[in-house]
Amino acid sequence: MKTINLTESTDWNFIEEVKKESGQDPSLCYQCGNCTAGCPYSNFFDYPVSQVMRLIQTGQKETILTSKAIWLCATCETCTTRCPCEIDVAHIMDVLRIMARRENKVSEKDIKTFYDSFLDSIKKFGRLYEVGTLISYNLRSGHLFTDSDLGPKVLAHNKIHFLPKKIRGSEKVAKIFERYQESLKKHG
Amino acid sequence: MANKRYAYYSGCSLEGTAVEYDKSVRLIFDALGVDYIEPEDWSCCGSTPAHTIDHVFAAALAARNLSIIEKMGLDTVAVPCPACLMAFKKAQYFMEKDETFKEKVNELLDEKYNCGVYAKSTLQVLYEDVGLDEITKRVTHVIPDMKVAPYYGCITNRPPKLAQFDDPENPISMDKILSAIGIEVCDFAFKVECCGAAFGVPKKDMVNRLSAKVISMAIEAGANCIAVACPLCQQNLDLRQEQINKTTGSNFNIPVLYFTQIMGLAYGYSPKELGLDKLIVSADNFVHSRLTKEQHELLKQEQEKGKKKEVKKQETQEEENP
Amino acid sequence: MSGLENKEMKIVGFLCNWCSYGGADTAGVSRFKQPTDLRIIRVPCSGRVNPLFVVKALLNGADGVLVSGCHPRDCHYSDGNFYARRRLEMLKRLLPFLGIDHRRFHYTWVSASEGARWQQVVKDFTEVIHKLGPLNLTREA
Amino acid sequence: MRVGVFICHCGNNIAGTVDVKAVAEAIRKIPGVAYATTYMYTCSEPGQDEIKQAIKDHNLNRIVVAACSPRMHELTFRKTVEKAGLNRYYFEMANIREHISWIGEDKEANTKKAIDVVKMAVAKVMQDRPLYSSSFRINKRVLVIGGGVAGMQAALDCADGGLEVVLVEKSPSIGGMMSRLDKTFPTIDCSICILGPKMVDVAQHDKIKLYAYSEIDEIKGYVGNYQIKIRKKATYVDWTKCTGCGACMEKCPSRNAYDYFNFGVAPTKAINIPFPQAIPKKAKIDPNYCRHFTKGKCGVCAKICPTKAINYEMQDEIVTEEVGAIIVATGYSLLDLEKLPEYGGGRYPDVISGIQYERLLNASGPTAGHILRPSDHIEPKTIVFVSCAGSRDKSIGIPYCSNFCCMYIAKQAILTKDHIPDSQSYVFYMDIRSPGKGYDEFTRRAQEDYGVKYIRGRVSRIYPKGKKMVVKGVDTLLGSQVEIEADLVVLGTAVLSNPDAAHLAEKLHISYDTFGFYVESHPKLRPVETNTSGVFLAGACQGPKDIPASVGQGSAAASKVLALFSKDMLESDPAVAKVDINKCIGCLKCVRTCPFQAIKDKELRDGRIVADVIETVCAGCGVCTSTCPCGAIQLQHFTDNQLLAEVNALCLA
Repeated sequence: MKTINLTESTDWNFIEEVKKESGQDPSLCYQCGNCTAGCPYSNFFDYPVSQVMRLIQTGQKETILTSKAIWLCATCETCTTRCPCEIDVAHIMDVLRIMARRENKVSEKDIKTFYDSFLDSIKKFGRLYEVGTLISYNLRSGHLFTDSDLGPKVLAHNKIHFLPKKIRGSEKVAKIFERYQESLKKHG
Repeated sequence: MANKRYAYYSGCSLEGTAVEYDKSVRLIFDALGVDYIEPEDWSCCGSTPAHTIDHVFAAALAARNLSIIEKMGLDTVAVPCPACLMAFKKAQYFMEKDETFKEKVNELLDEKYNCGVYAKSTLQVLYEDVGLDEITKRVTHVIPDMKVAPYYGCITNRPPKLAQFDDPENPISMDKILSAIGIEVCDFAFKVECCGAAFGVPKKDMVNRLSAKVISMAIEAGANCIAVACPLCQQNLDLRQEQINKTTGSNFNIPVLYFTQIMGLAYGYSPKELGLDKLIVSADNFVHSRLTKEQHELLKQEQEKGKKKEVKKQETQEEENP
Repeated sequence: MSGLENKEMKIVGFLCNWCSYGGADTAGVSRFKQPTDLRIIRVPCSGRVNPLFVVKALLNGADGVLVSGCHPRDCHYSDGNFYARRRLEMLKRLLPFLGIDHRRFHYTWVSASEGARWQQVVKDFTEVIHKLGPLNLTREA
Repeated sequence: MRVGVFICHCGNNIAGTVDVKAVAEAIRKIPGVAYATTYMYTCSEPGQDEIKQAIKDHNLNRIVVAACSPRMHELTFRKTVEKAGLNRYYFEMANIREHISWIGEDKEANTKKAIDVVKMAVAKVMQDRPLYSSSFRINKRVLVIGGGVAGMQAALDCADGGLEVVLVEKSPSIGGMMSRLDKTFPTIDCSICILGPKMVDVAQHDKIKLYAYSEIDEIKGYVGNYQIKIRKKATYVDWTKCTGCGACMEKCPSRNAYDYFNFGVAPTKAINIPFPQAIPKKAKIDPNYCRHFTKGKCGVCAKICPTKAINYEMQDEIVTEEVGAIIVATGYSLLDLEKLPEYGGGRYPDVISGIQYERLLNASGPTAGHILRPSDHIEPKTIVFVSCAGSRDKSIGIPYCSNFCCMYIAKQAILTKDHIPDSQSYVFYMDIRSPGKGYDEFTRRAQEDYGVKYIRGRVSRIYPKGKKMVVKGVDTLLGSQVEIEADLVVLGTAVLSNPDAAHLAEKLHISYDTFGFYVESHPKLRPVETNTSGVFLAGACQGPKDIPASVGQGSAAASKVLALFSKDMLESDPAVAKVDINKCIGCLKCVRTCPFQAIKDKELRDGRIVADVIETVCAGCGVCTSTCPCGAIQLQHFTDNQLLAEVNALCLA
């Protein structure tokens, strides 16, 4: 276990940033652990949710943004629902993911890749094209056979369209993506 | 009911892997006289992935649809998929709360959204707006063997601040609907426990383990079938059931139906109409054991007679041998 | 905080001794920071506040008047605050006839334990008065 | 007019953010102010001497002290000026601490505000008139509301001090929550063994008049002279005849009545005596369950009763008592399990509250002291205790700590091991709060000697799995989720105020906080007094507290009453309404609006009708003064002129 030098490593700006972007006050957390206790993903996290909250309180930016935990959170809202301090924990996790992306620190590449494939599909077609997303994910992630075992089942039950349904307004959706990119450039 | 018109936003999943949810919802809405119209040219709500990019951006993807609905002059959208529902509710919440946020979102849109649309889950529309009385009235069939575990999933009614419907820990709306159509509902403790959600693709093992727990608790509660209200839950529990069996060494074989499909069975629709053929774990046994109300009544009377006879027999026997 | 940097307004507060004055004390003990414009006059009960006091204050140079008593049903004197409510509500409706914006007068209820609520009341009312600006009787009439 | 003004630094409390010297300088310029100075701690003895000296040296006849809140030290300084020979009402306080120095950071703005506020006080003091108290006789009887341990202690101490006591208890027996407890921490004393004799003392004390199963209907009057209406609720049993033999209870056919005493752990009979040591030991019918009332026929108890005490026709009865002081000791209630849906919301029979567990432990409880879980009456082997079940939980509106759960959970865990040696107890906790004497040692003993496993973390969910209850929590020290398959779960449910606390407070004219707990006069220095003179507090009605603290407060409240009653006469507050008969037109609007019926009409010798104030009844609210159309009735010390002087000092400046 390494010693954390709180004098040097506390990133006060980070604490403020999380507070500002999430609209939540991490100092309200008194570390009861209820979020961790209820989190269905605790077993898969490198840092349980309550420790993520603690890491925010102590300004350990690098540790949090490079953690797997923030990406394995599925926003199931159990933590938010049960927090006795009324902190929207799931929303804070969302903000941490955004920050990790922004700073290029995403540890769970597969999940990010999946999300990116998902969003690409929306950008292209306006709606989610499930097969395309899966293929795109498999290609990008290098896990070529993810869920290929499901293929025959899905096919047999005629559950999926092989061709994407492109909506008429797909350019309008693409425009949302473009305008967002522009706004980023504008506001830095 | 007659006056109210809903926008019906089916969402992407209901066009693909969850097409049977879409089919059954439409059938039930028609059967119960819910007036709905699909917004033209709707697009994806943005779902979870968009929220990892930026909240304004995510809200914009959702608000594009809400704005289309607003332009149609409608104020309520019925949403079968909880992920879409939450995307709409979140966009609405932040846009209403924060004027600058709203402006930023509208900057990304062609058509401004003025926050005039309220999103309701299909479950909420049926439970609150249609009501249990109407739901019961339409019943034509009985499925005597079905014991269902109602599985709401994690975000159908959570967090309460956004969902504003039913209890976040022990929801009862689906229980009540299923009871109202004559189905036996099990006391299921894992109603709102997460199944693994959207991580099916990138984190298969994790999802399999979580889903396995949900299924085993349903079986523990005495259920022989699971009712769901979410396409992701359905996919994780049904489509992945064999994966689950492989990963966790279990031996599950329990059908997972959308609650609207079960309603359809009670309303006498054919398995084909309800898309029961899309289920991976077959629910055919329930179709086979299904009886019309009249048949069921006859059967019951016969059974009662049988019982009475037996009782009489016993009584006479007792009288004979005191 | 409005301080001297953006010209203080003249705000008079009539507070009942048992609840609201205590609430203001609680806010002080808890160090709940507030704008500095308000000057407090202690009265035994909000029912002691004669509407004429409010009118006099406004006519004589105050920009706003705040009256605060015990919550209804929690009055130290049984129902003094009910009398207050009736009179003050009437006053609120009459003020426009005197050429005074009715928002310059506000009455509310704050208990002795509600320090945070008192802070909010002061912040909100001070903000309202700052938005309205100094009372100019000829202009508002 | 020679006004003296004393501006207090209060150490740095005021001087830190107010330029007190500048205030003194500005005030000195006001015509009529003969002297103005600052002092480090004006309330200190030398500070008060300074005032007295200045009165003498500068021939001052009015005094203003600008310091803390008058609610803090107005009385102190009134005494000071009185000692220096001035009337005590020739004094005003300007609050420049709570209302200025502590809430504003801008020293310049604060100083300006302080000058204004002192100017207002100077204007007021110049209008002040000398007032003189009169004295009135007091009724030296005391009403104690609530017969729990705090109320009983207060009643016994008052009675032993020679006062007549009227004790009103809303349930059928005195004893309160303590009578339900099995043992008490940290000594493991048997609760009823130490409480029982006290209950008997109350019953047998010739100075205590007990009204059990009674409630306060109405309170009128003021310190020294209260008229109390007490509602004796219908018990349907004539208690003058009932001998407490219990024959009725044995034969009653209605077996499913809710047992309030046992918190519903098991049902009771529709006619019952709550527990063997009950005082008074009398039977009472619960009409919600009694077949005579629900079905219109039965009458078994009436037939069986050897003294013919049953009276189905009984009605509530109102009695009136006159007292001079009131001690409120109404105790607390507990959070309903329904408010905790993640813990089953009361749907699971084997998830119970701490007080219910006390009844399972207790030899006179429904299981005769054998720990048997409610669902199947099997002895549990794995027991999980969850502390803070609802406490410190903002999300359900209970942000405070319930004070004694940590301790009783440790006690219950210890007792569990005594009852079932092969059991294992777990305690989920966030912090162990055990600051009392011998308390921390006690929680350590639970862990060291009794092997109770303490797990630092909150429980997220409880759900059934077969015959077990799965407790899903976290061990934050391990940083890991934990699960325990328990046979029984005990929740340390949050302590709440009584559901009717606010209602009673309104009758008593005392304040209560957001949570319904009564507010004391000062959190440190006047912990059992209220702001209404003559009304005192004891026990958990003021906030969650354990037995020693409640008993301590019971005695403290009693000593306050004894001190109050040590005089035969009380001095009245002269700040009451006064009628100027020359101005009064006899409209008598004031008579109708006075909340205390303190104003009557009076015929003068010339036949004119005017209003007349009964000084001892007037409480000094001033509603009449604002009602009077011609300014004839004036509340002394808060007259129209005095208040307008303050308004003008500020506005016309």
